[in-house]
Amino acid sequence: METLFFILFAALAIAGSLATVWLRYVVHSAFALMAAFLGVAGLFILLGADFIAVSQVLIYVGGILILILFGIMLTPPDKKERSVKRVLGFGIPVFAIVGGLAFQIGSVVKWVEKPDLPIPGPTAAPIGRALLKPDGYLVPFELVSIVLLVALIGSVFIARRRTMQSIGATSQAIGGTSQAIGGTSQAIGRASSAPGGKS
Amino acid sequence: MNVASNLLSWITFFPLVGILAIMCLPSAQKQLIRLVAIVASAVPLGLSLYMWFWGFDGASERMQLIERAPWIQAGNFVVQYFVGVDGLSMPLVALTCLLLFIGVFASWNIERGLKGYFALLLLLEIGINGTFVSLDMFLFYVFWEIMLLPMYFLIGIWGGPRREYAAIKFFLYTLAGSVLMLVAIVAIYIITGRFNIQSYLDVNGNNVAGLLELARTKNINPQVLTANGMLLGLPFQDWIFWFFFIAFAIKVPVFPFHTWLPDAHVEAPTPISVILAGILLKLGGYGMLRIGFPIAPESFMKYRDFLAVLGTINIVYGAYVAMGQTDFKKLVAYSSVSHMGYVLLGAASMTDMGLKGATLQMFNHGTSSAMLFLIVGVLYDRAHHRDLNGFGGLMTQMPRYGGWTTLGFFAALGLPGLAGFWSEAMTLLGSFGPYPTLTIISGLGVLMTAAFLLWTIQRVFLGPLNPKYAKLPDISAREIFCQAPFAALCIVFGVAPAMLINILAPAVKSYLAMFPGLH
Amino acid sequence: MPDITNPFWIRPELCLTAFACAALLVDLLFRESVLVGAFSLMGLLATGYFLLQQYGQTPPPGHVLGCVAVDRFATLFKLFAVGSLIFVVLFTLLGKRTRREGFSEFYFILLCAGLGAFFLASTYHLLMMFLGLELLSISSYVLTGYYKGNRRSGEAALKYVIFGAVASGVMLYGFTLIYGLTGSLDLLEISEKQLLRAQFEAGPSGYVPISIAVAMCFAGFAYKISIAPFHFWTPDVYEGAPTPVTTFLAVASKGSGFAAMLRFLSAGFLVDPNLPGNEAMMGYGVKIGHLVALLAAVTMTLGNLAALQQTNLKRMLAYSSIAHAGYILMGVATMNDEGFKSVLFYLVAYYFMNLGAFGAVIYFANTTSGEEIDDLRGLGWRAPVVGVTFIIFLVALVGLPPTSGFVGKYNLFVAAIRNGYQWLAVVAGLNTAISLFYYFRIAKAMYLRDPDEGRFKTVTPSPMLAGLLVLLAFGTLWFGIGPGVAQLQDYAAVSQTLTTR
Amino acid sequence: MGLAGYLIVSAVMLACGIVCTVARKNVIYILMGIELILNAANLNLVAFSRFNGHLDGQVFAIFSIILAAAEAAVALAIVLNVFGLFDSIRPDDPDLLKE
Repeated sequence: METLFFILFAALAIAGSLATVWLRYVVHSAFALMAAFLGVAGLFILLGADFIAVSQVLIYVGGILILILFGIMLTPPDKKERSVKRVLGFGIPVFAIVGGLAFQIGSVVKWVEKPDLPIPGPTAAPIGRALLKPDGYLVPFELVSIVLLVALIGSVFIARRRTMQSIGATSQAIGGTSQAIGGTSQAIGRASSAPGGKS
Repeated sequence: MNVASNLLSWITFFPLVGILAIMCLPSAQKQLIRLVAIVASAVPLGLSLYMWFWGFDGASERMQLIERAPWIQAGNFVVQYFVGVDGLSMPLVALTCLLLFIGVFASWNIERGLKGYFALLLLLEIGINGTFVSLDMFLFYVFWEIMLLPMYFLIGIWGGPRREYAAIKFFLYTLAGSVLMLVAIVAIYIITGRFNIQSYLDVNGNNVAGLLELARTKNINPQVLTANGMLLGLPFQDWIFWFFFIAFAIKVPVFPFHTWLPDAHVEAPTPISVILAGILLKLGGYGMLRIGFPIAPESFMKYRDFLAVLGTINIVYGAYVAMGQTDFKKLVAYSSVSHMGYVLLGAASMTDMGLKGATLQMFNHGTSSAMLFLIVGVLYDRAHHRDLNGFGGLMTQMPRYGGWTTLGFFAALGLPGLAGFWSEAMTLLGSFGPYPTLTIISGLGVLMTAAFLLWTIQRVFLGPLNPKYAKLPDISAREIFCQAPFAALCIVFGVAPAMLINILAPAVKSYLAMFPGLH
Repeated sequence: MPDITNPFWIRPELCLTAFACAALLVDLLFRESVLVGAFSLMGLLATGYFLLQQYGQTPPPGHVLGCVAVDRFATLFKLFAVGSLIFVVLFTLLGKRTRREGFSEFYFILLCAGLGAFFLASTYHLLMMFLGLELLSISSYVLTGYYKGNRRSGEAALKYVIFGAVASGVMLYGFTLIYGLTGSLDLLEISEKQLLRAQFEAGPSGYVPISIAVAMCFAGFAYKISIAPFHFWTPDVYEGAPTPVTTFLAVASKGSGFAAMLRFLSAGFLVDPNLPGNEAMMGYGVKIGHLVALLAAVTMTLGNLAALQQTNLKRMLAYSSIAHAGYILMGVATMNDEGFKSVLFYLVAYYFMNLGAFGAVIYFANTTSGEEIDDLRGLGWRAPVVGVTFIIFLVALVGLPPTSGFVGKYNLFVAAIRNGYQWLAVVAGLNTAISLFYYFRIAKAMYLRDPDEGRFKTVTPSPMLAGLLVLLAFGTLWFGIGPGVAQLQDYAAVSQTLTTR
Repeated sequence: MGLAGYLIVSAVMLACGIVCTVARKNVIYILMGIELILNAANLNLVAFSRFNGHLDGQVFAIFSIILAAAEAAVALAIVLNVFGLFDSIRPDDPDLLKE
């Protein structure tokens, strides 16, 4: 059963990413990308990372992808952009190299792994504890809020128009940005307020 | 801050006071700036005279007036502020001070960018004197490089029409040399862990021979240094030797590295030519004798025949090319190439007489070439060109100038009774033993020098007067004031060369003792 | 166990954060750009004061608050970042183009970029390193695009963000591989427990993935310090970004990038016979050193050759900074504390000379509104203070005595030669000779041309800017012939804290 | 399913991401490629974390997701700004700086 789900999600992720590279229209690629994101989210669930999976859906699918769609809507379509020669010219060698390495990585390399770990239970609480422990990830956790603040202020500053002439939707795009970021911080908030989060 | 106990530091760094003062003056105050420059160069001159007559024991072969203090101490990177003079460097320090002092006077008619000009001139003085007195290789290198920039700007800004070309050529040649020198210094440092020139000329005057000894005292595997330690087919010591030699040879300049010299001389303003010929070239010879040869004695002994050949080529080739020149300044420049050949020949001879001649020649050429360039400058200031064929008959128009010129030329060609005679004669006498053939060829160079100098006198001063120049004023009092000290030195050391030779002799003796294979 | 509740060791970071956020509020209250600038300056000075307090103290071993290392190495680089930010703020205040709009954002993001540089330099933790890098990068993207109506600025920001995001993504992937190979995100732990060694002893199945991981991580560092082949963004960004921002990128950002790189390399790849470890692992460190040496040679050569052809001053300085990254890599290639020490000293030397050079460029931009080298004609005569100090900076950039550039380069050369990289020293020597040509083109334009040839009328610099330049020139000489050279000894101790554990 | 399977998926996504960033010229594609690279890295982190029993990998993944969002926001703002200035979103097209 698990193997079946793995194959399903893995196929979704791989096919989605391949399609993202290959498709001619950027909107199509964006939806292929969504498929890839969802596939990865599924893999996260299989790995017992429920909280990450939810964050993946919330932030990647709900935030970043929306941002990208806004970007697509606000920029003109560019039909002649894809060059099959270029994509294949770069794609074949890269895939050859990565494929060879992936085979080796998958078969030969001794990763640090403990063979029979049980699938962990819900991870939100332990993650929340780790994030707020002073000698754990407290400083990065606080720092990331600064990063988000910089990103918020910076993107608003850059994208804000001085003249109100064209494309009023810019502000909406920025709205999307802040939504995405808001979603992130909510997710974190939820993580930390999860049971046991306050240590 | 006792002047007498820190005499060398005072001589070296006093011009810094002048630089700071000049920087603070408004550029409109031209007379004041000149006055400050005079004072700033007069004080080192006075101090160096004090050093010569009272501060320095001419009979001793030791390093004197030593000042030694740690400068950089960072782990195994130890550099000292270590200065001192012996009979070899002391006269050159005094000569530097005199030349720079005269240089300030000779710069009287420079109007443009006066502040920068004098500041750079004084910076140059710091660099030159510092190089002569430093006994730490790192310090030596730092001062050596400090000279480079002022010279570049002095030629590049205040020079003649092709000044940019000449300046960059000078800069690149010298820099290429100093990069090689740096490589050699780094190599020595890596092997021995110190920069101390004095470690083979130690404080007590016990002469320790070169790199080999330097290595042995530090318990470093001498295999690296001797024939067993080969690097690309040459012993390590040979590499050190050649790197230093090329670095200094460019400065001397030794054929085939001489091509920057005529350009730099022709384009440089008169006072800079004077300093360039009078003292900068000596740094090359001095560097060879102070560092280049003694640090790699075996290699030097191995290659000295070749060096003697190079010296001879310099003498003959310089004189030969000078013969063909029609530009007065270029002619004098090539005569410098020829005269500096004696230094190399004498140094290669490794006889007491030859080395005395070589070191004497460094000093004497400093005075005579300074005179020659000043003479060219006087004429150029009036006629605004230097084409030898454009003059003629000036003796009647400018008799006093003619007299000074004749004196200068005679000093340069080594007329007995003038200083140049002794140095050339001693060099040739000294080198006759080991290199009879080369000495005879060099003797030809003496004849050629005499020939082209006399021919020049004929072209400029004799024959019919060019009517264009019928109104040229004779040499002025300021110009005579510039000439007089050099003329006096030529005559004094021509009549009584022993005054100088006695100072040089102990240094030469201790220098020779550093070469183990000689006896 | 360090006292994690003691805020002493995190005080500079807190101070900087507080002032950054407060800068936004000051703007709301007063709406005066100079005031916000002065306020940021105050914050930086306070931060610098706290850092200086720390620098004298013996730091606790290991981490403070989980991921932050507060050793002297970190403090040195934080001082470096704060010092350059102080100059960047001053340059901004003295610059011509201060805008009505968005200045509080500018200062806020600038200070946050400094915070990113702080954390990038002061952590052994891969997560923290990535976070610091991202904070620094995101802030830099915004700062680069700060002139948002300006096409050059916008294009520079676009190039920067694309290169940066790809490079940091690749680096993140490299980090994950290291995590997979060692089971730890903490470089300190990786180094102490020799987690990589266990992998290494497994033979090719161990060192091939390690090599891939290291190569991928290098992408991020290389991009931050503009090493070939990740240097393409540098000239465009340096030219397009506002000059004070360029200064920040060339000095503080690059310095922190080097700090992170040295920390990363010290985690498991050091070539130090005193360290416990097997010979094979040391041999691997030597191989990484070879790779770094190769990158160094390529980087400096590319940088110098490209700089030869530039006519724009900022572009030329960009290529020169690429070349300098190459020189500094010489010290990194040795993979021991002797080389790292010379890297630290060179960075300090580089700090003074590059800040000075950019300060002079800002003066030109203010007075001539030109950035072409030809615009400088005769300028040395009309603005002597700028001219003379600029010459000093150029001499230092070439690496001639009596400046800090010489002592710095000298030590890099010695470190390289002593550790078997004679060929690299030769390449660097040749490069130095090449660099002479383009640096002296500036000197030539400023002094060897007639004062009247210049197209623009120039004015005397503001006393403030002249004072800054003199200060920086003084620093250049102080670390060249003054007692500052003795700092070398100090940096040896600093780099030893990094390499001996 | 073992670790290897996840790593192979991640490697393929990495390859797609790299190809997407170098082979496509539209900036939006480049941004999507970057997201693919970051997703591949996240997958690695979570997979390693699952199989070595440390939570660190998952925490890192959270941070990396947040940073990806922040970066994407800034990148798109810059793209929009450049689009307003140049009417083109191919990174090769704005060519003021390459003269």
